[in-house]
Amino acid sequence: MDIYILQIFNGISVSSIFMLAALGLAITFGLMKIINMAHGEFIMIGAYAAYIVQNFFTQYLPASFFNWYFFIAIPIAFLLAASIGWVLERIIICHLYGRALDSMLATWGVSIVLQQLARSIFGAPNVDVKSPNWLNGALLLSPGLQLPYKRLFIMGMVIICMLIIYYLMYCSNYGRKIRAVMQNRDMAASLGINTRKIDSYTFAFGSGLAGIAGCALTLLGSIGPTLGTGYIVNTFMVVVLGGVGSLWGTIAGGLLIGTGNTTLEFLTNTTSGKVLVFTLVILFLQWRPQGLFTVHSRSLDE
Amino acid sequence: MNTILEIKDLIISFDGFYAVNNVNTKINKGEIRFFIGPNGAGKTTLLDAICGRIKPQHGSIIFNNNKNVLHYAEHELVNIGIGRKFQVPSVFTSLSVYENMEISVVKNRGIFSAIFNNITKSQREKINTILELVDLFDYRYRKASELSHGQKQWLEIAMLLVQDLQLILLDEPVAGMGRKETTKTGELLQKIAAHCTVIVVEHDMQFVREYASMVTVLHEGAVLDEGSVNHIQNNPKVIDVYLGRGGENCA
Amino acid sequence: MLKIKNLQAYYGESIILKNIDLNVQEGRIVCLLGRNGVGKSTFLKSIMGMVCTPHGSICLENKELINEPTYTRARSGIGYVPQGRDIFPQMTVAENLRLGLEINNGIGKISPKIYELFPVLKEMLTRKGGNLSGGQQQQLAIARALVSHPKLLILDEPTEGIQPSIIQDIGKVILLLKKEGYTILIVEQYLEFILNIADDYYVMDKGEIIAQGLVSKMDKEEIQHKIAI
Amino acid sequence: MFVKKFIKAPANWTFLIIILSLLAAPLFLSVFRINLLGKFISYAILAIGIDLIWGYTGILSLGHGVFFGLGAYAMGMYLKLEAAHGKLPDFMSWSGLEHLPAIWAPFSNPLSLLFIIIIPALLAAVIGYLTFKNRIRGVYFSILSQALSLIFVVLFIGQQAYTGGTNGLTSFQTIFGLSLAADNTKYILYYASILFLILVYTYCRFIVNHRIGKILIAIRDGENRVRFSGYNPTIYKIFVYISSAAIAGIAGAIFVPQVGIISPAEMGIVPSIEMVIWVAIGGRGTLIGAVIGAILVNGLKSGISESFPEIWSYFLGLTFIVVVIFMPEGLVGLVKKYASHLFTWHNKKEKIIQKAPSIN
Amino acid sequence: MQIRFLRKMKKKTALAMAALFVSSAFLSGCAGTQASNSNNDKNTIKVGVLHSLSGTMAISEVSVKDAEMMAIDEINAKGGVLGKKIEVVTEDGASDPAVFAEKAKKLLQQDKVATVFGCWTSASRKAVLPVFENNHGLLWYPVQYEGMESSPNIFYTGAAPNQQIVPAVDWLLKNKGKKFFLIGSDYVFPRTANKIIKAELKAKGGTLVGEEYTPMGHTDYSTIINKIKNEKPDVVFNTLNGDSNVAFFKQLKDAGINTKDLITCSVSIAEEEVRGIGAGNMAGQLVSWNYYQTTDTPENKTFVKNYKAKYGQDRVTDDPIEAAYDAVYLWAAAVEKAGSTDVDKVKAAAKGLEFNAPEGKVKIEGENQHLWKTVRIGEVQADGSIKEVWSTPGPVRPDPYLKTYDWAKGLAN
Repeated sequence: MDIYILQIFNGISVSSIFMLAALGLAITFGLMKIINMAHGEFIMIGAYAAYIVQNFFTQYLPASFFNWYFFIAIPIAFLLAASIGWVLERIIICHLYGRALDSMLATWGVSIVLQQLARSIFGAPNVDVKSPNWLNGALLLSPGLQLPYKRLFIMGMVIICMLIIYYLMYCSNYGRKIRAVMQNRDMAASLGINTRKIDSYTFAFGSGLAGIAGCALTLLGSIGPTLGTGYIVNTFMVVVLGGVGSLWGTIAGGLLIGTGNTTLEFLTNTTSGKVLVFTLVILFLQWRPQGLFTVHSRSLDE
Repeated sequence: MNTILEIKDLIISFDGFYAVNNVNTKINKGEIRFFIGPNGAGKTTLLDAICGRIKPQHGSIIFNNNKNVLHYAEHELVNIGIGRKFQVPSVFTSLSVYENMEISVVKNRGIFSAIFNNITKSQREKINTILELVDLFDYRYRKASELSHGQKQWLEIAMLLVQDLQLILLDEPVAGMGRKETTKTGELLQKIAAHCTVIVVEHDMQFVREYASMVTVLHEGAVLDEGSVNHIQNNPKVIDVYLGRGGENCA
Repeated sequence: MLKIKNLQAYYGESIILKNIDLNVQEGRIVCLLGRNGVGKSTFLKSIMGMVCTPHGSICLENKELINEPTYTRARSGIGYVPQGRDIFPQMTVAENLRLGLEINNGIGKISPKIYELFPVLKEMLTRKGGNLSGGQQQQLAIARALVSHPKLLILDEPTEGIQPSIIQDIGKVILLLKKEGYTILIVEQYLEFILNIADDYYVMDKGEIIAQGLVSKMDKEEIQHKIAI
Repeated sequence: MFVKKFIKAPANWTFLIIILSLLAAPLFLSVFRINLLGKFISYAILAIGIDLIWGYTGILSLGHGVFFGLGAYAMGMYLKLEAAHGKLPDFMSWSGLEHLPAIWAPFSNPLSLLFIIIIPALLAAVIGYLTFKNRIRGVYFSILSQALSLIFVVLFIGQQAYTGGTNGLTSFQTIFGLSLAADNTKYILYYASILFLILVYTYCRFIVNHRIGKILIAIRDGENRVRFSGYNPTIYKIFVYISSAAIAGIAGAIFVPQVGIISPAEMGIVPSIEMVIWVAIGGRGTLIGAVIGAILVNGLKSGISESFPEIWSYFLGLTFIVVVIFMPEGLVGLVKKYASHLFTWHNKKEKIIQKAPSIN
Repeated sequence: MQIRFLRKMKKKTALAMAALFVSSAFLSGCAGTQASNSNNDKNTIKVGVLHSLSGTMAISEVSVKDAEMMAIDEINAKGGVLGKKIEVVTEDGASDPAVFAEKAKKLLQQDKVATVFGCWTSASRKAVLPVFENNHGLLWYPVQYEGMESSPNIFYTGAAPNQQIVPAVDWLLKNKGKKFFLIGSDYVFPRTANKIIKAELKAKGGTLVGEEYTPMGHTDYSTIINKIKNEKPDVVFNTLNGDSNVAFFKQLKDAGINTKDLITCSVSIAEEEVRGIGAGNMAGQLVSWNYYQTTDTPENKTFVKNYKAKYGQDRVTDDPIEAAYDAVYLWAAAVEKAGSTDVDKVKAAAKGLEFNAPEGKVKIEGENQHLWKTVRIGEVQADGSIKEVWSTPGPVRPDPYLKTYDWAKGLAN
């Protein structure tokens, strides 16, 4: 019995990781229609940010502080990824609005450069990010049923991130401006909104979310220059399956692909699980090309 | 029997909003029929339904007494004789004017014919005649993207003409045209009507007055009135919602 | 208040406006008449900086705007109600209204007067903008432009495609605004509507101003002929 | 008629020059470089196919590595069986197979080389039928095709006993009895590659010069208009997708004997995107641009990675960015523009209005 | 705006022209290098170093390249080989087998190098193997691998299965338990290794309770760990590669599995990888290799000291690094012995050649060109170092086809 409960937990946990990785994309791709192939590299930047913060703590601060480094690492990861995203938007992305397919190719170049940059700065081998002690261990429900704190923490982070995004997008001035710009750029500008500024902030925000995802992923996986490549197709599939431009879609897409992956992996094996999930997603999209949650948007259709 | 198109009990709704609500009308052969009405009255939606872009919830559209348009795929309509021009000129901008026509003139639209058959001499002559008609003959080797707005509109009309259609749907053909161009388009319409029936959605009342044989006024998805221009102009209800726009009474 | 000199405007490489001169004096309602497609909307867009304007000058209260981006123009006090209203369809009426405050950086409150002018909006605050009828959208668009108390209000065909009763309402609102000292520039092709509300008129054809004067002294027949639809 | 047309276009002249210089290349270059050039030619063939579907029809497929890989594997299976001399290929015995699997059996026959075209074409037909019929296009199609290449890579790696897993197929000895190691064979393969380049280019030129080419461009410019002109765009899209996939298969088959290996690494997402970028750099929608782009980019990649093995990825990445942003028409577009500046004295006024005035 | 647009266009074209220039310069550049690459000139001997410096495999291969460079520098500092300095041509395999093949051809045909040190993955080795055989080149391959191969043109300085996997399984069966769970990345080495292990388990009374493969770069092991928990094995034999190990061990620890209930033994994790995984996540787990940084020989002390001095105190040495280092010295010794860099002469001279490597004495087995190596099982310590817990009394004879093991009959065909 325990094994099945644990499997459900795993499914949700994997889903939460996909969601976290896809949230930033839901903004840059979903709202701005920029196919950012360098999204995975922003995840990587977030992971390295955690590494930098960790090293700072071990070198310059007393050991007792170490346990709390992660709370510093998350905002730093966000800020670092966001500022690099901002610069990128100002230099490169700004030329690519309305050229979705081109944006894909150009950001691919960006991704190559960022990977090599990471290799030059941090070296090719993986680096180690120690998780704080309070995240080690697991919530013991029964001897066979242990829910790792790290996974619970990531789930919590996803929920918090969603709430923040929801608040920002739907309850704040800033979000209103973003939505206005994305729905009707000219009209937004003639209401006094600086659309260029909104563009770059929005892209930076999306990149920053990827940074947070990267920071969280250090708890579970490796930290190296190619960290992001493993996530890129998955995250795109999450966004497309959910419906481009819909936050709910991203959640639903993440949940479907995540639980689908773990369930099929459990029933068959990892390779078949992966192949099956993607095949099913492709078939599903034949039936509903716009994804689960349809948002009427013109820019991607034609 | 000279009805070419009969619309029966047509209902189209999007998410509970009735864009077209129980429209009934008959269009006779050789007519130039205008659909007018304020924005959102359902004119373009109606055109979309006639050419198969939108599937209505209810009702039928009968072409030539026996063909229910709704049973055909969009690309099959040309074969039974219905063609459409869009509101925004949609010619193939990276092809030359002549190539645009070439694509339209061919009757066999299968892929093998497209690979192996070039157009025949008679088809070439036909293209030239029609290009002369719309004054684009001298531009035939230009890229369509280099044409002026009005010329693009004419090219699109020419592309319809060359297809030997029985019914042509035009969505705001004179929008964005100057008066001279508008007049020319109107004359063109009259020439076209000699061979086939034309349905036009238009705002420009002067244009409507000059060229319409019949006018259907749509309002909030339903037919408000139908008849000759004169008849329409004197209907107080029509004046109210459209022509007069009620300005006199303000203040 | 608004002085426009020698304005040219392009779409891509085609010239739409040739050397337009136009003045709007403070507290007056100015109307620009013209047929479909003569460049009226383009003219308003060029005031807002949405089209290419390589030549000319646009002065609002002696401040040159020609090189400013759209949002600074709006922020210097122009409230713009575009043709087709351009409501943000997926936002609620309240959100649409709040966006009007962006001209003041989103600070401030929506004065209750707005709801006095447009009582219908108050009932619909939580409805999605896209679900309103055309007339309601038009009212919302005007209200949105008014929440920031602009120095100059620009209306692009406020009567187009709108049912008569609401056109009357809008006409009343415009007159009310005039009483309060608002300066307004209206583009119309519908003569009857402006006869009762405007002070000055301009007539545009083919991207040029072909007639201008006081509405009170206007030869209605002649103008009607010029802008005949 | 066709010959006349062929001679007229400057693109074809350029192609002729490229072919002539490729033919003459063995006079100047070492066998190694010729071999390398042969690989680039296989890439050029692939790029022509991509240009047909992307440049002309506007469909961006990021899964062409799969078709390339399928063609290459078909060739590889044939070569592998030739090398095994009737025995079980080496990797199968490590993987525990005792008999030749049924899907391998036909490949002992040279006729099976037809599979190089048939398999990619069939796959393209199925996928194309589904996606195009359901009107999946633009970005959605690109992302789906990306998922496709991911699926195939995972599948090929997972079925080690049948595909050689990550190692792929390698250790070929002979092709039609000729030793692959011999210089002469390399020259023969090189010239065969050029022959196929000519064939594929001519095929695609034939397509784009005929009415179908115009219909493809029309689909790119306005699919709806095409539909209302009475054409069924789905069929045309499927056709061009199949053509492009078959061409990719041929390219893969040419690649294998010259490089000596095909592994899943050649069919993944990364190579698939790179293929598209060759076309972008050369100039899409020109065919000749695809040839130039593929040869130039790969030449650069080899050249720079030899000279600066540690930092060549920077060059690669930056080139992609610069080309996509600043030269959307690619090198060919650039040359065209300069050529028109040099050779024509068109007055500015001649440039006719591009966009419509606003519809008031 | 229009004017601005035109100005922009000019800038764009200027930029594009610059790009063109650069590219043509490079093209001519590589044609130029080709001309000068006639052969080893009088005072130097050219050797190739071929590893992935970019792509996913760069993680492991860069430090192996570093070790080779260090050995070459050391030899050059002592006067080189045959009185000539060694000149290195470095190439990037870019983690792509086809690129490896291309670069191998380039090194052999274009640069005419005397030998090549390189490769890591089986895929890259398999890709270059025909190139070396056809061009009669010489490759020194420094990584443990799945065996079943013995090319006359390759020297294998890493462990064959019987010098790593077979003794490890034997030891685990005796000391840790009979129930085995096999987990590996989905590629040739794990699949072949597991085939050997399964045969060995069958012969020696072990039981197999599970076997799982994950795609390269897989990052979520929760489901597999769940399966492991369910099967309750004594030993998880781990042949995962690269990044996946990090995810596996981090998640294994979180799942509340400790080394008392279940021990893992890994054959692809050395000190370098332990750093990436985090020593804390792996403390107490077992690994099997021929060399550790802690291996107690005088040669190793200087080797570790020099390596750290050259590349930084935070760097570590490990088995493949050491094997790569050995390879250069072995080649140099063979060349000195042969008095020539000719491949056949070097091969002949290499037969039976002995070398006091950091791992202790190694010897080239003439029959299959593998090394005699000492097998060591180690336990990962909390500080990231690996403590030897068991070792063979002396170097073990390499047996890539496992011909000397009865239970392995039929494995190699």
